[in-house]
Amino acid sequence: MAQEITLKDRYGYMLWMRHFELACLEGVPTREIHGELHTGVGQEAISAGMVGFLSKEDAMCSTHRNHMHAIAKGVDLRAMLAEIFEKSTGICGGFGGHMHIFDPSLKFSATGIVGAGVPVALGHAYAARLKGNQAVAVAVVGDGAVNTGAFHEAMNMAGALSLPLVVVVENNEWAISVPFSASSATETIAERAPSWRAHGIRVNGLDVEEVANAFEAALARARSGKGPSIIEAMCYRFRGHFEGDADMYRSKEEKERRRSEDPLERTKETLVARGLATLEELNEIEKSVVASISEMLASVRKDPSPSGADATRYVFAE
Amino acid sequence: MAQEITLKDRYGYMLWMRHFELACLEGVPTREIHGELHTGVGQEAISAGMVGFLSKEDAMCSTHRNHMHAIAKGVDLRAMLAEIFEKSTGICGGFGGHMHIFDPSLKFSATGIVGAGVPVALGHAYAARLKGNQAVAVAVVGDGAVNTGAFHEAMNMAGALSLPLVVVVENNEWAISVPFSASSATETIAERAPSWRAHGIRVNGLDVEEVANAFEAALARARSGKGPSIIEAMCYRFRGHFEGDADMYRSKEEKERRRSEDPLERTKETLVARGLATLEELNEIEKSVVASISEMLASVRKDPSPSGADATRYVFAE
Amino acid sequence: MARNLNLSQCISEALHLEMERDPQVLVIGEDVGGQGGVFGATRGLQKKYGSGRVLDTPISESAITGMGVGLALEGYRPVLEIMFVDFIGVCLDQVYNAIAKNHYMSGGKVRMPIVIKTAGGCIGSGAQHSQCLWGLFAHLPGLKVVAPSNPYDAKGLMASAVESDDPVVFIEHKGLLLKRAEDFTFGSDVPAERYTVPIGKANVVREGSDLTLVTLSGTVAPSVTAAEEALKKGISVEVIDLRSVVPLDMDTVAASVKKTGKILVVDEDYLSFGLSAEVVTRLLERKISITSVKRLAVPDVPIPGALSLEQEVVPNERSISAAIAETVGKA
Amino acid sequence: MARNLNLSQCISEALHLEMERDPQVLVIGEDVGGQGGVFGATRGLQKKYGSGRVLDTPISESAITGMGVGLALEGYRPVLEIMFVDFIGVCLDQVYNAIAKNHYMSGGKVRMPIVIKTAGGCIGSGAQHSQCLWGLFAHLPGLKVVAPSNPYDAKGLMASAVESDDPVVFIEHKGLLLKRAEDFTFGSDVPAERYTVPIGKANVVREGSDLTLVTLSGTVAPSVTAAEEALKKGISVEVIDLRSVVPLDMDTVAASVKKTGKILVVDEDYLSFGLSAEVVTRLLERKISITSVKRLAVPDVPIPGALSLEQEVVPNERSISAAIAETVGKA
Ligand SMILES: Cc1ncc(C[n+]2csc(CCOP(=O)(O)OP(=O)(O)O)c2C)c(N)n1
Ligand SMILES: Cc1ncc(C[n+]2csc(CCOP(=O)(O)OP(=O)(O)O)c2C)c(N)n1
Ligand SMILES: [Mg+2]
Ligand SMILES: [Mg+2]
Repeated sequence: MAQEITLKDRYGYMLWMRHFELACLEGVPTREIHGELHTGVGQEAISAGMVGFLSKEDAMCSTHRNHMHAIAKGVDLRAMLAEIFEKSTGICGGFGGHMHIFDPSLKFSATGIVGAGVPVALGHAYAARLKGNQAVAVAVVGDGAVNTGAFHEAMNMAGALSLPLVVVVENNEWAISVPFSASSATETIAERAPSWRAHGIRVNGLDVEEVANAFEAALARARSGKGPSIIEAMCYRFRGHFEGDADMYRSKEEKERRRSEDPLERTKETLVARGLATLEELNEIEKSVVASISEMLASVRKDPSPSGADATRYVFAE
Repeated sequence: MAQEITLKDRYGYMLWMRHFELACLEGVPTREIHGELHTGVGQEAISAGMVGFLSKEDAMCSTHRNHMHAIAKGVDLRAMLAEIFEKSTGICGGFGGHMHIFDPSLKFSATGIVGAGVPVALGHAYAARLKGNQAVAVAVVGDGAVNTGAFHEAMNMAGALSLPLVVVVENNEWAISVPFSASSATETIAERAPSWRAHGIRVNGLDVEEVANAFEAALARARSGKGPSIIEAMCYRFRGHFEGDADMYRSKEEKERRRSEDPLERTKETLVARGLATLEELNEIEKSVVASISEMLASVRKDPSPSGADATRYVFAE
Repeated sequence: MARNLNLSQCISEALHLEMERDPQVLVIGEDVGGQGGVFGATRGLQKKYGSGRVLDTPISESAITGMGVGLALEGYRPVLEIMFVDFIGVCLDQVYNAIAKNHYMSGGKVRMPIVIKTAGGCIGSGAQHSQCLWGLFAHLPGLKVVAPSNPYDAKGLMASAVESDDPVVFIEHKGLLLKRAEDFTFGSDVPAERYTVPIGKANVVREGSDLTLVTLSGTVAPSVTAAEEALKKGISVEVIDLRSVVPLDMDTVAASVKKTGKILVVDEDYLSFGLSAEVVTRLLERKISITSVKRLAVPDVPIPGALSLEQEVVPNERSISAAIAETVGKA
Repeated sequence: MARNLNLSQCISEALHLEMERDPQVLVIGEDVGGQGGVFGATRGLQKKYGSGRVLDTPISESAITGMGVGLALEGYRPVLEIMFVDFIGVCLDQVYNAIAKNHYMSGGKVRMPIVIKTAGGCIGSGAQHSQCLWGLFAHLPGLKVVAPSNPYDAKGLMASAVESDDPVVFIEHKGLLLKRAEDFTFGSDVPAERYTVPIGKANVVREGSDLTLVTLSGTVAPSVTAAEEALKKGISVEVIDLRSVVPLDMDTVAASVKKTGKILVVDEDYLSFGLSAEVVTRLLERKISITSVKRLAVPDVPIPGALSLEQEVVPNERSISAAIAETVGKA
């Protein structure tokens, strides 16, 4: 499957991801989105690097910062955008909100509790073992999640049972205001992997190809029964932790410097440098993505809000 | 301090520990102890190896199987025995029970929740940092506790802050009926230490000198600001998980073989072989320990039960 | 054919039947496999259904409950054992933030047919090994909360719990788990075949006209005994075994209180902010007239270690008898 | 001198004063140091008292709460921040099995002067970021549970919490934390000096004669507004701000209901097995005659994501007004 995804394709996905997030931002000042919003702007290369390797049978468990992971897994963009904009047409009918994207048909789910997705992924990985199929469970987490108890418990069991679990850690070096370096006993996350009998690798999370290669290798390892992997993808969150975050804990200098290393620009340059596309061509692609998303947003905005009368449904199945 | 403790002294402590546990056993069939009882019979060399290195300023956080750890820390035997026998003269007035031995004057505490003592020890270790003194916090846990989230969270913080925390893991190869080998991703616990920037060592927990040496080194490391250590002491629990445990999960053959490796016998033989004591001398010591404990038990048995009228005290301090 | 079975046998029998009936049923937890549970309530399952479907885990309750979520998302029906309910504090997050809410948060898209099987109640062992905590689970929306009082109910309620599409917290009282079959005065004649006892339907264990005594789990038997004693003093006590805290069968309770006018709730869980106040308040909301109300529960103290203290705070036959007398004004 | 301060300023001011007064006071949690708290409620503390006493931690709530226990055993008075109360499920064990019980289990030997400082309440963000959960803590013995409704109380109650020898769960409503000083209609005139507001004493925010409305935290202000509206319709509502769930000031509530005969509990926490039933039942136990009773709370559903759904289940001015009318029989 992976062979079909070219670097240009990945760039296209990155554009969709970036502009999807930018569309979400529009809902904040208008209060169409009335709660917290966490976007992944700047971290696109990691999700785009995961595109194309996973089937419907593979699971993905994500976080509070989940939109781009969902796009990588193939979740319907419009239904997700509608959920984020609190519409009854949302993928969860508006019951979830942006931190709770569920798509059971794709085995995609998310949680707002840091670290809590990893044990859920463990369950998917164990299901693959029970079913005896080739499925893999992917958990995507931030660097902060590695220090939670849930992470350790799940990784240990995955290691002990040699389960097909791949954990992608988006190490953006910050957990809200607390720097990774101050909260981790080790300098890297990858080096911790052996303590869970996992394979660990640190990659440049701005380099979509490096991510794709590591992800492909980890999946192969998992599918062949060799057990869990941790991919630590270094990156930087371009915006505040959530929209509205004053983000005073990161220096202006740091933010400017790191934002200048834009994974989209980087990929674009590579494509042009390798002669795989012209700048004009890529700009055209971007224009069309922008147009599509803006159309989608306009359409979503016309959707109805969920009916208050339904608010007490779905507590119990019966 | 440590220099003053001879091997013969340690053997004496092992005798106290063994016979203390045997005294506790007497309370089970009589229902003087009406709840669960977990003894450490067979694991004496680990606790005896810790004797003599800790001051009042050093803390110790223990588990459901805590009696021998408390003896190592210097907790008053009679008050502890009285607590276990549910007497008002108990160290907690009978409010705690055998899993909840508290001696604040020695900074000794215990918990019945597996893994939960390690974060408490972290707090003591952080107190040492704040006070700028040389104190160390010791957490004693079983092999099963290493797989809890609490263990990971506490170890990571200890490593990140380079705190004076020494974790002694009594690896008796079983967590109730689940073998260590089936529940740990790694073959040893010691090898996991680097993932928490800790020093890790596996020792023969039947060899009191090996334990003492490792413990001394770990304390020195901690006191000099070099951060946490994990001492994995291999041992075997001679009795069921608790009194009443049918213990069918361990084969008769295994139990017999492992029980034949008695740390007390081993130490006795060493003492005699090295000419540090005669067999007669050691038997005399044992006799006097047995007599003292039996006297203590007889006396404790005469103590009153706590008064029911007090049962609603101590919920709040004010 | 009915046999004399104890509670743990009934639980394991129910699980055997469910695992046989439905290959999606799994049992996961500490000591559930090789040992068959520390109370024997999962005995024989691993031998019969293999270590894949009956998994012994490390002491990692967050992993156990979290993997239950993933397995439910995969179409399985996991029975997750938390050895003692006291330990739920290390993994409550997965229970109330995921298992209880995923159905709702997904707008009905996913189901969480999970049983949290656990042991509660006091048999000695102090503050961290003696709690009931059903009031805690009941406060959190999305969880059904079941606590059987006898072998017959245990088997039938467990069958219902496993076949339910909703998460069920299933609390087995340790005292009942250790009670011999012949010591049960009711509910130990247990059919061999599968049957269900519906979740949410209370059981009038003993009819009476002067006082409604509402209880469940370990305090049903002493309540019945106390009711028998009370009758000797001319007090006729109706004893209702709730069987579940969520749903709470207020129809049965209300019908009884309509008759007796007096309510006594006997609860081995903590007194305040729990079951007893909820029962009383719902009666009031139904405008049932009550002439006397009393709650007997653990008086908002941790369970002490020593027996002499424990007996003072955990409801037992003696304190139930006293409470009955008080409620009818004959103390 | 009284200044116009908002809630987060008051909390941080209280912590400044406590840290100055008592060198044993520590503040530990995620983002409490460098950032001064995600709501600014610990602003300036680390700069003033250093990163030893004001510690930014990894996302490790079990470590945070557990180390609080160890620090309390060392004589410190740790203020532990759990960013949102919703996250308590990952570390409830240390809170209820150690912090709440160590004093009791040690027979009074050790004290746990710990504040669990956390943010609760709904401001959007769905089922895992909008809960109150004071009913959960209140069910567990050994914890005091405080939730202020205005800046003045927040400052004084935090001072009391820190100086208390008992563990206190201190729940700051997110809506109040984000409210501007000038938008508070009461309690925003705050003295600069240290003062305490005692824990366990309710506040009659508004006197009235027809109906007793009992509430706390974020629903006090809308209750007062609804009471003002009700007066226009000739309904005189007494509004009581409980300030704390444990202890529950039933003297104040009972005195009021004696006068009005009608009780409405407004609770942003889940309806069942929580605060509202406890208040009602304790009134009954005190034999206060009640002619009308109503509970308005989150109707045992998770908090939904979309605003249109959320408004349906979280008490607000509109639903409080309707409940007032219903309780006095004018719906
Ligand atoms: C258990 C838990 N603790 C705290 C929080 C609050 N919180 C939400 S996101 C976050 C930081 C997460 O950092 P990281 O894992 O690095 O992910 P990032 O936001 O950087 O993508 C925190 C502390 C939470 N949601 N869950
Ligand atoms: C969090 C938690 N889970 C489960 C238990 C039940 N339990 C008590 S002791 C024990 C086994 C502990 O094994 P280990 O840590 O190896 O100590 P050992 O008993 O072998 O000394 C278990 C599962 C508990 N007390 N706490
Ligand atoms: Mg991060
Ligand atoms: Mg062990």
